[in-house]
Amino acid sequence: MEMGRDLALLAPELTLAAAAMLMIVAEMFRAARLVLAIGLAGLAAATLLTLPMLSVDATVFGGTYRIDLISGWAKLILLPGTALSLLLVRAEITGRPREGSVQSLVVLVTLGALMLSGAGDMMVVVIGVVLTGLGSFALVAWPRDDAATEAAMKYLVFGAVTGSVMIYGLTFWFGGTGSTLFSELGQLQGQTLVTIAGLIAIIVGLGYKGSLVPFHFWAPDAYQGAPVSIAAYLSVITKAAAFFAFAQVLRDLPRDGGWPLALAVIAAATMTYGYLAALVQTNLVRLIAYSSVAQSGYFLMGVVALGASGFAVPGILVFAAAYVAMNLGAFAVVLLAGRDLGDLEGFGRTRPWLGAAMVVFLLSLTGIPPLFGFVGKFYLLSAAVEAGYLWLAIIGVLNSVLALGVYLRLMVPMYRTSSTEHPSEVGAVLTQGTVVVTVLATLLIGLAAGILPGP
Amino acid sequence: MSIAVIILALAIGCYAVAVLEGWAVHGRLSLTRPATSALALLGREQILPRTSDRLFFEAGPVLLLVAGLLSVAVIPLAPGLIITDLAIGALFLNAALAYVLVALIMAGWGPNGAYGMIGGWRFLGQFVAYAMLIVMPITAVAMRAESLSTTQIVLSQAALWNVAYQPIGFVLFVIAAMGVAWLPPIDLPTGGGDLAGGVEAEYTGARLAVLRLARLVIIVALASATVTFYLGGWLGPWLPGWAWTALKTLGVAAAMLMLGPRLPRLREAKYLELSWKLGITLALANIFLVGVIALVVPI
Amino acid sequence: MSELTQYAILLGLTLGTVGLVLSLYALARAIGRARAEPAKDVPATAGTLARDPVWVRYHAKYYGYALLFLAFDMEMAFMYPWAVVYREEGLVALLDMGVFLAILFLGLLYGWSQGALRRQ
Amino acid sequence: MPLLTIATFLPILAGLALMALPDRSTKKAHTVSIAATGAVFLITLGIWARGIVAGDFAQVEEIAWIPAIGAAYRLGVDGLSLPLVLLTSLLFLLSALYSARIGERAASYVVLMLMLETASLGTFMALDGLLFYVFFEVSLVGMYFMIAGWGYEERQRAALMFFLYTLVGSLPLLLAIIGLYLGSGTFDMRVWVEGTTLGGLPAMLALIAMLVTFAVKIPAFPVHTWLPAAHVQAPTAGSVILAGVMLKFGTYGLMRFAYQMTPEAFAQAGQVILAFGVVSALYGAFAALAQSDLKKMIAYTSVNHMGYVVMGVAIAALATEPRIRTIALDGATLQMVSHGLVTGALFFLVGMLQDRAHTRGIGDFGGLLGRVPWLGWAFILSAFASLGLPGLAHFPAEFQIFLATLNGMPWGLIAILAIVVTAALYLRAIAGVFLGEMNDKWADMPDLDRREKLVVLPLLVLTVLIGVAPGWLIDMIHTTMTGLGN
Amino acid sequence: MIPELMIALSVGAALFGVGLYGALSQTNLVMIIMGVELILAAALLNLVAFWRYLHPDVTAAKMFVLIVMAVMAVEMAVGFGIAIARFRSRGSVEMEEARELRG
Repeated sequence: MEMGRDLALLAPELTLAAAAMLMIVAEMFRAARLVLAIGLAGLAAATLLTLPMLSVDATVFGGTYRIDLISGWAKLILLPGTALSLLLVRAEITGRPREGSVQSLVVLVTLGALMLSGAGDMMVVVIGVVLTGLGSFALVAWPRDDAATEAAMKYLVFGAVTGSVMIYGLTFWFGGTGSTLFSELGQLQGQTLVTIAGLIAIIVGLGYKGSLVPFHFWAPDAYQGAPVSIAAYLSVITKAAAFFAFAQVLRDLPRDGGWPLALAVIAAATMTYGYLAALVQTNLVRLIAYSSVAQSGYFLMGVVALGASGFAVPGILVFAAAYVAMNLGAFAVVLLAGRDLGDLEGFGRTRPWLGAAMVVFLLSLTGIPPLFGFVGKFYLLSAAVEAGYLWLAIIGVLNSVLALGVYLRLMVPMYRTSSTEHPSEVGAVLTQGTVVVTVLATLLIGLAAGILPGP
Repeated sequence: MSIAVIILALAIGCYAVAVLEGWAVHGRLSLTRPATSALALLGREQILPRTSDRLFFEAGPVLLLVAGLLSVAVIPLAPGLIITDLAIGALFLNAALAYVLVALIMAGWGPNGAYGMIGGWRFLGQFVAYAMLIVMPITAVAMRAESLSTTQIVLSQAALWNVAYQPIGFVLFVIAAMGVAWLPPIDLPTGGGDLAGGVEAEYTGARLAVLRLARLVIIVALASATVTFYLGGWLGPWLPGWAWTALKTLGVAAAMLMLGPRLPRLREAKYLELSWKLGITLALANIFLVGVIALVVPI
Repeated sequence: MSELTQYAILLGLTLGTVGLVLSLYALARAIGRARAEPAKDVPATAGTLARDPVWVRYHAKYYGYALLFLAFDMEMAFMYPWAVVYREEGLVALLDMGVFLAILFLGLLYGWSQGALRRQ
Repeated sequence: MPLLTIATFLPILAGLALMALPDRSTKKAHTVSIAATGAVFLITLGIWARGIVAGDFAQVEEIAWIPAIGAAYRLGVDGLSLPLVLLTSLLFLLSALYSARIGERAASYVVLMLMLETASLGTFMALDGLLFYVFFEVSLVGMYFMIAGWGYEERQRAALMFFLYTLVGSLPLLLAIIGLYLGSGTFDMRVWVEGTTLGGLPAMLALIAMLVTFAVKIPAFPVHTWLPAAHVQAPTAGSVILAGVMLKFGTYGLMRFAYQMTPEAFAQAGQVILAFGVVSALYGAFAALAQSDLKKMIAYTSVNHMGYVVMGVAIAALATEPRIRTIALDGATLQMVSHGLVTGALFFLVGMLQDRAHTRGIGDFGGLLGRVPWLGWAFILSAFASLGLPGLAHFPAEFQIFLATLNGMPWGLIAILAIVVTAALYLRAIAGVFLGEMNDKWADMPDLDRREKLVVLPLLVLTVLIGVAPGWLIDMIHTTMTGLGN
Repeated sequence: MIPELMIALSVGAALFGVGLYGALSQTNLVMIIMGVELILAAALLNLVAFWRYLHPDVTAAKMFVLIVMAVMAVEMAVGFGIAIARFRSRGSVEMEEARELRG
């Protein structure tokens, strides 16, 4: 039966949704540990359920939702990433009011992220954007102090405006094709104006989610105002999901609309601006925020090459996996070290292992082989070159130098002698566990890159 | 043709309700009283309060009247005797009633008076309380009728009136309807005792007359909606259809009017709490029950 | 009657209502006008004119409900189409909407447990 | 037995084991370091014993790595890489011996050294483009931390400069590798070295990218400016590794990548490359002449010697006769090995001098020969070798290069001028430091101890051996270069 | 092109313009959200117009309309939720006053 097949294919998503519901129930009884346990169990179960489905290429519910390479790997990337984020959240806000609510929201936002990465239909994209967006606003606002509400307010205003602009633009695609399915976008061939309207919409809406220049303004503020663990979560999960959605939407669009070039320009601007801005930051969270803006530019190189290079989709997936691991890890270290650049002073000497882990994350973010980040960047650069965007690849490569400048600003003080105390904090075990997992992923998956999808 | 008939019926109904209300409030049954007080209102001097928002002040009563009339427009008096038999009649009724809130807020805000303002905001709270209890029972009714057309809804009750089929929904709907028409004990916006008339406080003369007329129309509309949704509409033996509708409507209106003054007034917070904690739970249960029954018993 | 006609009638009804009100006002004016007196137009606030407009902030103590209401009311929009085809679809529809309503209800319970249904 | 793999990963595994040890005392760290590098040296001797074959890579070890994109773990050696592998393992062993006195964070130091050895051996033995790049970059990171952590006064700046320069330099190589990959669909360097992967404009673009990378690494004029800073600030062992091993990445890459993978483009650009080589050789010599800091002076002579290598490769590309090409390539490869031995020895000796005097200025010394004869004579021998005296290591190499130049592009012979300059500067340095009037400050300077002699002697012996009887080494190189020249 | 469609789209575009201008020029959070709602209204109008005049038999359009309406409502709910949190913390929901976070 059609319905049964659809539901079976959706098993990971349904599991996650059920877990989220149970988490909310547990939160009603203020059982924060139970909430966490349910969340982790649900994420683990959903991940396991995804494994046998990696080779499936199908759609469910009339083509509106895709179970394919992208959504399969997206689950493998986002679900463990979320699990690690839950640990960080737990470590940071144990015992504070509504801890369980935060945990549940995190899982719900991930559900939205999964919808984005499997979207085969405008409606699913809209729902995904809204689900990730609204949950994120609430997460950012959670501490309810001045900084958090300000961050949430900015995040919300940007999100609401870009989201609604996206919906408005998408209506033109519906007008042009007579269908809300992305698989019908081929019919736009020749309808230049309509194509452009929808494209601008998608770039605005998903570009905001992926914090591309010039829609990135919210990112540093939101990350700075939110709890560090939430910033870590948002910087990886919703961003990766945005690029999965880009891949899902644009891979069916005819390449003749000039959009690859437009996106290439945005990509170049994003990475350059992100690193330049990161160079002058003194707040550690803001610095990583800007650096993650720059990383978005690399993601976009894969998007630019969609349909023109076999490396495009694997590139986005591999880089996303790497990015989730290394950025989460870097944020976990920040959680232990402190939010200010000065807090890193001497950190590598007083906490040698954590310092070494941070170095690994930062080198991986720079793209130094054989770390995971390098593998991702390699795929993306290959995609850009193969798609004929050599200049973009060159800019990407040159920006690695800026990146190095940015990350050396963190690495160098870590090995300076200083008197800064680095007390071990509450929940440090969970955070350190996260660091261990992410650092292993960053180190080892780069070496065992054979398990990753190829072109 | 049917428009004229229904407007006429509505006018008679309004007058009858006015008489009933007089009876309920003053304890004296007087047939002329509404007419005289209407005339008196028209003859009285009209004061325009010092306000910079004249538009809201003027538009409030009119919008209220329009909302009432539009909701009546989708209620069938008898088979074929309906102003517009919309396919989405029940939804339209709901939508029209939503403007009651807008109109009352405008009327409360417009005159720049504290009592009116508080009355308007209170009604907003009241709206938040009753709105779901209008929508959810109607959904259950539509499930049985397989249509949102009010005519279809009446026809679906041929075998058994909805009042017996889904009694929970009926009770909830009536209570909510009393909220919509701010009938006692849920008359917060005009709250006799403490607000000096609330939203009505600044209205005088003809404007007050329009405001009161609009309220009568709304009461009739809600009573007839209750009849349509739960009491089988025009269905009934011996008498012609329109007569049944009229009788039932008056009966419901009388019940609503008589019931209210005998109960203690409900604070808005209490009303909110009751309708969300108890009301919505029951309404959801009602939908579920109707769903199960509709699958099991094909009537 | 086509749908367009139906809505035309409703529009006519609206305009007619406005006309009725205007003619009532005209009638009232015809019956007689009162002489203007100073300070008669003061709003009913114990006979004095408030120094500032009374359009001040009103503490909407029910905003917790209001936010929940926004969500709930919108979800009901999904229920109307479902209700209409409910009997055709049968058990599947019951299950679909059962899940939907269960989640909705869960939301209510959650809000309740977090104190959203409390006088703020 | 996969000797290549064992040799490559033994150091890093030893390093990891050291990190895992509960007791990471200085003594234990150095014991591990010496044992591991010694074992690796023996293993590379084993690789040498197994021999190489003409016209192909020998002892290839291959394991699937990222099958989806045709990248695999592939190692192998030929006449170009084997001498460099031997040089690497020897220099690391000697560095480990020399460093045994380092007490400051010895465990970390040792781990970094071992990581560098893995990276260096991997770079020379990799037969997979991606793998090559990985090792290439890892060496960069290792050296950065080495300079930043254990260098002298201005180490942070020098380290940063080194890192930025070489990273900027190495990134174009990544693009070239991507281009080669997209052109061939595999990362197998054995396919790439056939030289037919790319042609026309893409080949030229790839060549330019590779030349940028390797010119920085070599370093050739005008992108050499990081080298003096890095050398001066690096710890002694770091300088030795940097000069002896890591500069060879550049020349090795020049031959393996630029020359072999894009031969036509290389031939087209041959004159330009030759010019760069000549200018580098001359510039290095003159710049060294102007230095008063011994370490800096030796660093600049590296620019000079590496310039000869560039010349050799360029001549090989330009020459039409296979015989001359082979001679040029033989000479260039031999020059790499000689430079590694000689400059390694010089840096060790300067380091030892600095350990004693805490200064490196030529003017600060004088008449030391009588006080520290071992150190003095060793330095003089190395300096003579470095200036190309017949009978010492550089002579056969430079002779072959100039011979080929004479037959191929005679104008390139102006680089011989550099030899004269080098001779002058070394004589000046020897005179300034070891001859003349003795500075009383150094009256009680101790001579080389046993460990230091053990470090320097093998290098000196080899220097003489190659100068007198280079046959055993040239034969090995020649096995492969004959094929390349044709 | 069908004239009615053009009219509807023009009205939609006007709504969009007004909404976007409002969202970008207002400094009060509530007013910005109102601008956003106008943009969404424009989207709704577009959708309905396209459905009615170009693709009358595509049911997905109606579903899309419902979803957009849900988006409007939910976005507003969360927006006001955050506005309330902000108001409690700062006593104002002016964007101009939100200048604490900067680097």
